[in-house]
Amino acid sequence: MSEKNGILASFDFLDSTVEAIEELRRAGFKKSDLTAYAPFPEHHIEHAMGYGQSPVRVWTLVGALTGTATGFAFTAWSSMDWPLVTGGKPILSIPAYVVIAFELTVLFGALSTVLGLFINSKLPGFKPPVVYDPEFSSGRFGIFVVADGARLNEARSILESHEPSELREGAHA
Amino acid sequence: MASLTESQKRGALTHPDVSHYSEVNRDVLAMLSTPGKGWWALFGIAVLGVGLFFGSWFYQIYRGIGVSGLTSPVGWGAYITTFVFWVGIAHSGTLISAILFLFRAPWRQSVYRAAEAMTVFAVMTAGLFPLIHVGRVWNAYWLIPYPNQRFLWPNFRSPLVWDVFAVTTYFTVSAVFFYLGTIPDVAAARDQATGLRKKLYSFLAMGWQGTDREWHHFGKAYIFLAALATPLVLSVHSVVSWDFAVGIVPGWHATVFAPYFVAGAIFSGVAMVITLAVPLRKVFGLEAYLTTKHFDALAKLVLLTSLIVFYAYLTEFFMAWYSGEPPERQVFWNRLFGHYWWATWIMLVCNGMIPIMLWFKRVRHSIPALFVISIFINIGMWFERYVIIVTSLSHEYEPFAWGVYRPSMVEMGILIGSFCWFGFWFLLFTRLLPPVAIAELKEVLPAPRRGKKAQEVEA
Amino acid sequence: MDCQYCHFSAERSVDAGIPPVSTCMGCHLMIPGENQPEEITKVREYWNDREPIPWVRIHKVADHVHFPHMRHINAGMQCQECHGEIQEIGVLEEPEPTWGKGKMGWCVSCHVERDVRRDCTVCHY
Amino acid sequence: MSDGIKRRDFLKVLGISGAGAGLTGCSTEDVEKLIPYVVPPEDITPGVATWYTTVCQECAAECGMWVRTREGRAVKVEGNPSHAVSGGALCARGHSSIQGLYNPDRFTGPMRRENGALVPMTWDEAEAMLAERIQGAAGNVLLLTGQLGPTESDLFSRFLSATGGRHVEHDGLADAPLREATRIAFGRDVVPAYDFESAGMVVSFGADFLETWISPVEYGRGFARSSGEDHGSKGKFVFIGPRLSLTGQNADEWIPIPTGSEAAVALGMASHIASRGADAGPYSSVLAEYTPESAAAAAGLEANTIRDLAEAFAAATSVAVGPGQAGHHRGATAANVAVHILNAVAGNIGSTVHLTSPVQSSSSRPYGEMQVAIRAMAGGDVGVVMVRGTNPAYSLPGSSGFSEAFSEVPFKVSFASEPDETTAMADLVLPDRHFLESWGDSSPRPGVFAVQQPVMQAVPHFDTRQTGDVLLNVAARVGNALGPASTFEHVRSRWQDLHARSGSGLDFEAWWKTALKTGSVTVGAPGRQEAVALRAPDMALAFDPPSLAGEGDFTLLVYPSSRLADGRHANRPWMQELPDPISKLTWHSWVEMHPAAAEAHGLRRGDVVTVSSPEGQVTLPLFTYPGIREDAVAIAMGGGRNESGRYASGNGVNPMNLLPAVVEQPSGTLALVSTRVSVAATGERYRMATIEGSDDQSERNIAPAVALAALGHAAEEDHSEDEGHHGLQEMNLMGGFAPVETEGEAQDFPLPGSQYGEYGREGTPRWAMAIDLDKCTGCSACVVACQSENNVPFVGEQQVAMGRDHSWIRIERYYEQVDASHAGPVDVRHLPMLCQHCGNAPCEPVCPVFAAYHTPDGLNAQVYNRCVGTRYCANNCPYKVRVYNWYTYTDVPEPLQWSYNPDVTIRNTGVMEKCSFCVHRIREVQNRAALEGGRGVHEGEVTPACQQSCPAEAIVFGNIRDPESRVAEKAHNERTYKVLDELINTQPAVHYLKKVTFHEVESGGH
Repeated sequence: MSEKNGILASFDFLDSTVEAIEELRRAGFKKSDLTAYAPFPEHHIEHAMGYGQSPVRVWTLVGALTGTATGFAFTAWSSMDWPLVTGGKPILSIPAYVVIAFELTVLFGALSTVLGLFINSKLPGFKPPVVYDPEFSSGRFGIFVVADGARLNEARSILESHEPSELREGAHA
Repeated sequence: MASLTESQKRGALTHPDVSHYSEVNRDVLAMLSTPGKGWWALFGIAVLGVGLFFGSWFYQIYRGIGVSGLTSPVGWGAYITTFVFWVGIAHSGTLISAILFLFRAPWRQSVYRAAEAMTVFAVMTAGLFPLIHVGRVWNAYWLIPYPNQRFLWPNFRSPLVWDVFAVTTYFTVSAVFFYLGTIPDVAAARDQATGLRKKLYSFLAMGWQGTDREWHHFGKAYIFLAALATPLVLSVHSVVSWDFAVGIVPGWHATVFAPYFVAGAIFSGVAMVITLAVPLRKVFGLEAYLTTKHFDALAKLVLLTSLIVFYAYLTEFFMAWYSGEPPERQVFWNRLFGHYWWATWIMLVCNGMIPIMLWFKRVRHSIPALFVISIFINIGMWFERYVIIVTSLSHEYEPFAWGVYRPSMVEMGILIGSFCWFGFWFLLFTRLLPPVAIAELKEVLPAPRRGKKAQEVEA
Repeated sequence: MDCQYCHFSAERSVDAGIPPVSTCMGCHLMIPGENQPEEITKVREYWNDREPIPWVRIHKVADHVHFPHMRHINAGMQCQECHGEIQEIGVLEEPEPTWGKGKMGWCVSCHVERDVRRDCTVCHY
Repeated sequence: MSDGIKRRDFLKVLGISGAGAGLTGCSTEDVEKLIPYVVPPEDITPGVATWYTTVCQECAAECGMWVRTREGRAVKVEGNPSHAVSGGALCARGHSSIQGLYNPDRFTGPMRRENGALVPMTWDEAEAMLAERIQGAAGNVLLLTGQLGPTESDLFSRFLSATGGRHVEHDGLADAPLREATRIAFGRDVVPAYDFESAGMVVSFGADFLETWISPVEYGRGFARSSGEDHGSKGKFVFIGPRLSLTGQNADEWIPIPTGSEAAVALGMASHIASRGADAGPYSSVLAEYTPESAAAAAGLEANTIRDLAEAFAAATSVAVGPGQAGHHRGATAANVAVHILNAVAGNIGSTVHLTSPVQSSSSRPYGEMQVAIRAMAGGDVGVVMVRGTNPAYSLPGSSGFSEAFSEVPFKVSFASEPDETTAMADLVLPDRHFLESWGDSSPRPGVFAVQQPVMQAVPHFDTRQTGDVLLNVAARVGNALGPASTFEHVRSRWQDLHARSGSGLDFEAWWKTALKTGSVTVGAPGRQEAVALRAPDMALAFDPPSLAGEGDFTLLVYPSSRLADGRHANRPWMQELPDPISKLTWHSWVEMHPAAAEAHGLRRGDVVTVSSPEGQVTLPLFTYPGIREDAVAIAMGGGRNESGRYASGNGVNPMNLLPAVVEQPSGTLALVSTRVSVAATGERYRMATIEGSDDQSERNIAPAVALAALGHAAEEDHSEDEGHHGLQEMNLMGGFAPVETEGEAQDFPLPGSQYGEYGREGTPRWAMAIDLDKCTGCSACVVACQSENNVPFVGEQQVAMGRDHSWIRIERYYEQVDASHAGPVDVRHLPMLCQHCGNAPCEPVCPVFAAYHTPDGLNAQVYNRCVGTRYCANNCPYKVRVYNWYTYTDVPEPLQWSYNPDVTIRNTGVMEKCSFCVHRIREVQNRAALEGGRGVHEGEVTPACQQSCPAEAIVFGNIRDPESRVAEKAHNERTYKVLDELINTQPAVHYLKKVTFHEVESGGH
């Protein structure tokens, strides 16, 4: 991803952050131009950014179904491949295979969920960020706006109007 | 815009003396600072115990499984007992983190991280016991389905293969769940740490920044994982219980086993959470985060599960009598008055009688009392499995083949060692990862607001 | 020459049998041997000393495997199908049987191919 | 499997000479050397077993044997079907002879004693030394031997006539009183032969004819044939004696009389019969004196008990035997005479009691002559004493003074092949060959002759020489060559005479070869039996109960152990670990006491007690046994070997040390029941090495019985009980349940859902077994046969005490009705428990790796090399027949592993194992059938080791899918049931036939 210039504002207060985002959005800054920071999942911010449903759930569903299918298919196939009778039970002992199928459902579901999360939220990213406020993980909220020229000034003025505790310009990965 | 959410109000009440987010970071991350004498002492004991653990195990592998007290007809003993015990311990972790998360229980935030860690390490411990138990551990990998030149596959009708799948799945999922939850907090640690720790945390945090996108997907993923973990935790101990219930051994072959075992698992697990949380709270001064309210809630959970478990005991005995089958009756009579009567009575007293005290609020609010009770419950639950396994096997269908089993020193060494092995990892955890969930605690704290709005809140 | 001239019990026994010195001498009383006469003299020495030849075992299946030679010979199999082109090899140094070390799959695939019994107790008991 | 020993180690034995060295500790790593023959013996094919016939020398019965050898190595002994005595079966002790052959404690060569220690020497030196001493002894040579075959005794007597000296034949187990009584009563100096098979009623006055008395295998077969239920009829067996031996436990009725009152009871019966007109000849006066009333008084019984018994006895074709060794008290001969009188008045002489074809038996006055010898030795009249095949220093009471007298002799020679108490005092040891390595012959009956041929070269580890050959060489050295150069030649020459008498058309060589092949020949067998009349006694006989020495509360009963006999088999781990049929204890000794008596003395089972007599005391654990009178305690012989090998030394106690050296007159046998003892607790407890969990069935009906009266109309009941099998359902593929098309019969395997792949093939057999519990006597021959056949290891006392006994067959013993207080029915259930090869085997589905699974031909297979050792299968086996290798038990000292069967994989640590239905024998037969033009396997062609060895013919094995097969027929007998099948629907392949009782039992319960 190429470096984008922009401006980063740190806030001490949640409401000012939210209002700033809403105002920026009204000013026509695209969702993709904005990055909000928070120390915990803040649904006001998410709401302000206007998020819809996360695609992660699709990953979960597909993974889980794959697991179920694998569970049944594999157990059945391996039993037929070299048929050995145990305890006078049928070669295909479906009830027993349900357990395997269930466990694989959960396993595959969980793993693909994590995969989905990483891909969607572009993790892991080991490149150290240029503009980032360590306080974000502690108490502060933040907004980074991708902009330059006139738009940059406009963004700055909007942000300043919400009394940020800090304001920095820089590039962001 | 939005005033305080419900959970935040309650959070404010749960943690009255925490006023700002940064205090959370400060308090929690303070735990990661250089350990004191007490920690080193415990850690030293743990390391010795781990030595005992593997020492005994390797001795057994070298001499043969015969060094255990196991015999015919009692082919399963202390090892499987301890396996089930640890799997049970694991369960409360997932319960508290996943199930209570789905039910939005307000008090889980401060305990769930420790509980999850407990889950992961408990499963790690439990997972070793089947290996310790088998006579030819060097062939144990045959239980894993992998393509081989022999064209052989495991027998998917065997509960032991179910176990392999259930336990490995459980370990993977709970480990992932645990790790995922720590990422934002590790990031927090990263932002304050320096030097080697910084490198470590930067790696573990995987570049987490707390952006809106990250939080958005994180939240969803977390819910789905919780939703998957919930049935999983129920299935795992059900599968473990089927190791017995699928067998035809009188005293094992009962339909009640799955729910009975799950309840027992949660019972013992929550007790273990208390056992761990009390010292944790003391050592790290977490009184602000682990309040009597939390312990009260845990105690109530213990009480509930204790009642379920005790009911299951009664059901077992009743069904045995009601079945009218001589072998079935014999086994349960033998439990109460036979060679292993003492184990049975320890079980009944520790799991059935002692928890009755939790009906009283004063007991639930006295941390020392809870600590003592939780210890008794841990003992009682170990013996529950011992009773189920050993007494049943020792008095089966064939009277002429009845026999008794006495655990050997090696088995005792491995049992004690397993606790140290568990403690070893848990102690490391308290020093390396934030033992209390930073980010989630903040969810239940009042968000900082500007000027007048903030005052409105106070008013 | 025919393998079973020396490995005399292959067609009627589980074991193929190892030639007694007398069998060797049956021919080598007369034939000195062109390519490796010194080997032959060794054989003759054993014979004269009435000493058995300590053959080195190279082709063996694991101890828990029962391989009835006669069943396979009588099914019309050639020795080479398992032992490889053994008659071409002069002296076997490398103890590496065709079926590899404990390669059960090697046996199984053949049994599957020919649709003969492959339940475990055909070989393992 | 095992790194220690390999199944195919035998390949290295091919060149028998000196190849043994190659056997030690070989591991998979090092390159194996194959040692072929220089010149191959024409009759050996590698990988194919060769069988040789010979004669068992473990006891005086001399059963004919078949010995299975592989590549010149004996691996298993079995009964020779064409032999008159064994009839194809063999007892536990006979099977253990293999461990005598490969006993690691055998002497490695001739040795002489130098200041206490034995130092090796060459045979040449040894023989020279002996020759010199014998010359020095100037005729004062004493030869002590055990039972001898005809050729050997001829050879020995020749030797003694050449060198001068006396021969004393001493077999502690010989029933001399019986022989003496026969002489007195009938004027025939023989041991009669008893025909149990045609006896409709058997009365034993204490004779253990199923364990140790005269010819257990032969009598066991005969007894089983007569007493086993067949078409609603069944012979009755009444046991009269103070203690229920295994034989007694097989009785239908027990009359627990005090020791020594056998004579009174026998005479009481006889007099009742005589009073009905039977002729008692010269004994009428005696019978007039011993009325049922007086007998009843003497034995503490009801007179009617005796009358009823007498009438039943007179009515049936009956036989009375006894009192046997257990009744060797001061009045043993008189008691035997009394029993003869009883048989005579009942008209059994000539019908069931045969005097014209008597049993070949050892010397008449075993201990009497020994006493003379002891006096001679003590008096310094013996220059050289030679001991062979007997061990008086152990088997005689200390008070006999044998050891002291023996040590007086200037030069003591022992021909023992392994250490024993007598040899421990010897100056020269000339190790004899084991009977499987040496030549000899036997004549168990007049007219029946069998060759004892070496079945293999002498075990290379031991430089041994047959005693006969040694004596021949020595004789030659002293200048009196006896003629034959070797025992072999001597046997041949004597058999040439026999051939001459035989009137056989064959020339000698051919005749000799057939003799070797078949194992026995018949020359001049006596014709039909004629009745022999009683004859007036030539001496006074005291029929009254004999006096006992000592004061204690209990009569001490010393009896020969059914495992260790008189201690001669003590150094064989198989025998030590074989659970005693009565106590189910292994390795150590115990004293039996009635539970009530124990309670009265404040004792519990497992208490260590001290048993004291005037002669001495022994300390051993107490075993409470309801089958012994409250006024008696019993200790088996064979324990307390101190100078024996590693397996016997230090195990148990020797009861002989409690006995006074009393000679029973007139027979001159040692009285085994001659003292009273007191029993005192030591306060210690002993963890007894037992395999018994409980002797009570606890309502399980594991071994049900049916009353003879109930047979015939039990059918309807059985039918109603089959209901449980119907309505069986299995989950089907599409979900839901489908009825299972089976009634749980063995031949229905596999269920419809499993008929897939090889399991669907037509014409595959279903191997199954039927065991008739009415025939099974619990003798335990099958246990040892199985151990020998399947390389089942022994584990040692401590492991057995932990419950880790390893045998694949377990003879379960449940008490239903045992009452020592008065005469009444006795009901003890013996049940051989082995893998049931269930159609719905609970052990199989729980195995995670298919190590336990079902073969298409219906075997419950255990694949050792696949086993991971979770032990889940053992937990889930309701019959508890799976045994586990807690350690590597199969590493045994050289050369014991030579006895391993090359056809069966050797298991090592961490592996589960169990009865395989001798799958290797099945495969062997299938291979043979395939070579013979792919024919099918005939009925009866496959015989598992247990069936093969069963003297009672109680076990039947075969393909149950073949409606013609015997097992299929047995499976549909009205007595047939399957253990626990109703409870857990395991559908076993092993069918049991209920024991049949004369008294009422709550029938079957099924």
